[in-house]
Amino acid sequence: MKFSLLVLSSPYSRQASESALRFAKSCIDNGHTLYRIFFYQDGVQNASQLQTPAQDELNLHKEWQSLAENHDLDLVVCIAAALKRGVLNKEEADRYDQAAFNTDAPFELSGLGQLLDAQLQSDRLITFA
Amino acid sequence: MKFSLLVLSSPYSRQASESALRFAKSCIDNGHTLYRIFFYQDGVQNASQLQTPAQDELNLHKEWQSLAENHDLDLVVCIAAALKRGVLNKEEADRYDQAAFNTDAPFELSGLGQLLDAQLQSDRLITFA
Amino acid sequence: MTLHLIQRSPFTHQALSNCLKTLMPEDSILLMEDGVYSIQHPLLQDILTPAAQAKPTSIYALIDDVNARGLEAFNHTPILNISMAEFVEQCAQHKHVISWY
Amino acid sequence: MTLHLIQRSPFTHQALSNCLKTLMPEDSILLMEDGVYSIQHPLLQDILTPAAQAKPTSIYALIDDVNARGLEAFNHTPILNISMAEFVEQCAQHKHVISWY
Amino acid sequence: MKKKILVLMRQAPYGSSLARDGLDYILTSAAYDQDITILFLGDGVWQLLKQQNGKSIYAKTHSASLEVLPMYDIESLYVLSDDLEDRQLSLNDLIPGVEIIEKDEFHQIMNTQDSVIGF
Amino acid sequence: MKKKILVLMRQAPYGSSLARDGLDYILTSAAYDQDITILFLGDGVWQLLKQQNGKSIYAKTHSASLEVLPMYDIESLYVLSDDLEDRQLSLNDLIPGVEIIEKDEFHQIMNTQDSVIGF
Repeated sequence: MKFSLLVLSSPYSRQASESALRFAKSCIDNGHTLYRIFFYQDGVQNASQLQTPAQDELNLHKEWQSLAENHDLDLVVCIAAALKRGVLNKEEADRYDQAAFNTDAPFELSGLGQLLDAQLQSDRLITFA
Repeated sequence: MKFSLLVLSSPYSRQASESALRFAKSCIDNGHTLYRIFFYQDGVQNASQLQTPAQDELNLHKEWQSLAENHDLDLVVCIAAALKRGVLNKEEADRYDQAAFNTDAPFELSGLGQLLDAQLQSDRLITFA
Repeated sequence: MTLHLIQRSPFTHQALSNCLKTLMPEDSILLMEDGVYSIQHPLLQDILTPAAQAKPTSIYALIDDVNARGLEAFNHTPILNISMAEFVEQCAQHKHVISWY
Repeated sequence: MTLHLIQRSPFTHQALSNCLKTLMPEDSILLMEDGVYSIQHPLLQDILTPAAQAKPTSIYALIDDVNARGLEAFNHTPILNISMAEFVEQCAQHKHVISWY
Repeated sequence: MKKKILVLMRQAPYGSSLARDGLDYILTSAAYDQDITILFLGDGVWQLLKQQNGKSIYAKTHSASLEVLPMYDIESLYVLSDDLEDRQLSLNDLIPGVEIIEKDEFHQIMNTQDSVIGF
Repeated sequence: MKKKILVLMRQAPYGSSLARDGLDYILTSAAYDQDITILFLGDGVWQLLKQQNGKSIYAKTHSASLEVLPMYDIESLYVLSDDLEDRQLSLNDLIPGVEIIEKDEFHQIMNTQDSVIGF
């Protein structure tokens, strides 16, 4: 079955990102397809590669990144939600004259149409808030 | 009277940061002293200079910055909460080998002792969550 | 002695309910952000009845938050609409200020 | 038909309460994150009584969240502790999945 | 691919951005020609209150933003009568175009949807 | 400057980081030799439940973290009897060292504090 996930909360503040990560791994382990993981509202902070947790803490950015690379996942970040919250890739940093960027592939910045597309193309969209 | 503020929520997601900003301005306008504004939990995202809101939206980082510069305010960000959430100044980015940084003066990264100090030195500590 | 800041809607969160469980006779309540929806909630209305207590709790609502939400016409005495400057003064006048969220 | 994911504590949030207000006869409920505290809340316990409904609502609790919080000894039939893999399967078996937060 | 999508709007405006985020999702979906029904549930009914004015708190006026919905052919806006009653509200307090339904009518709506999403 | 500080711990552990953040504040304040009293209020009482084990959800076990409090000379841990009753809990369900109080005892504690902070 084809799943997509919607992540709405910031990592390290609420459990939602970790629950979504565990759900995603379980989908894969059980032979389901993950069509897309869409990050919206505070969920966009999952895409920040500047996350620097303590040694004994999970690094959510790295976890998503390695899961995406191992399983060819589509990680899409809502661009409007990301820009205002300071989550930018190189292209957006250049466009808005910002001195630095803090996200990169496999995270992709795109519009809410990608959330709708995920909903239309997947059998189930599961929200983690 | 001497006030300090504790900000716990991320800008653009909850009203707390804007309420704190308006409270801070009102303190100043009414002749009170602002001893410190301490950013903790998701509140640390107020310090991100990569915030790129739409033209007609408030830029919280810039608002805090200009308030601090005009009134010599002390803006302190909990360093442990900031690091894990990807809010780093140049010094921390260098220390942890991160490719970029996204906060700078007047925001200062420091420990929770600065929250306790604010509580001990101020007549009132007001929390915005 | 304590000013309680209610920062969440009582229809969604237990912030107001938890506050009321520990309220002391000299305390005051200030409704702000989504907390201003409390003016339509029975929990708050109950403590406004004269019979509810000997010395009525002072209740304030931040007028900017009331107006933003379209609640101007709903607010009524004895809930007092106050400005941000008056909010600051109320914080100064109470020994403790506790935020409920 | 719908699987409802309760993601907040019913003692702090109205997530469970709002969900129950719209619950349909064929629906199921899954408790996760702080939602697992629902097992100690009267709102959930009430719908577990046999008299409450003709076809009882299936109620699941995510075992990792139950165990993390020290609620293992509190959970009881008919609430079924399930694994993350079973959670995924339940999502697959219900037409709609709604998160309450 | 046109689908019937039910959107649950459950958050009060202003205190959190979720009311606004849900609306942005709705407008996007309508632009892609989906068949959208909206149920304002729980504190979501506060989004519909008349006389809002976000200016004093640096916010866009949410009820004004909702007024574009008919232009996107979204005309199915519902509230549950219980939610209005709990908040001591009547239809007169809300912006035009909202219909009050009972729980069983909600169930009929649910049964006809291809997809449901909640904010 | 040693002050009497009351910390209200009102959040359940794990779902949000605030329980952990509150504890970090407490340990810092204790290290600076403040006189700390803790009231676990509302869902905060869940922090005290025995048998927690955060491992399965990538989290530090919160009740284990609380066990360091006596080493910091923090021995005033209170819960309100109403909060326990609401959650169908008894003192046996909680880690050792917690005292049950009534509302009027809470008021006496409040009256002796220099400062109050809530998480």
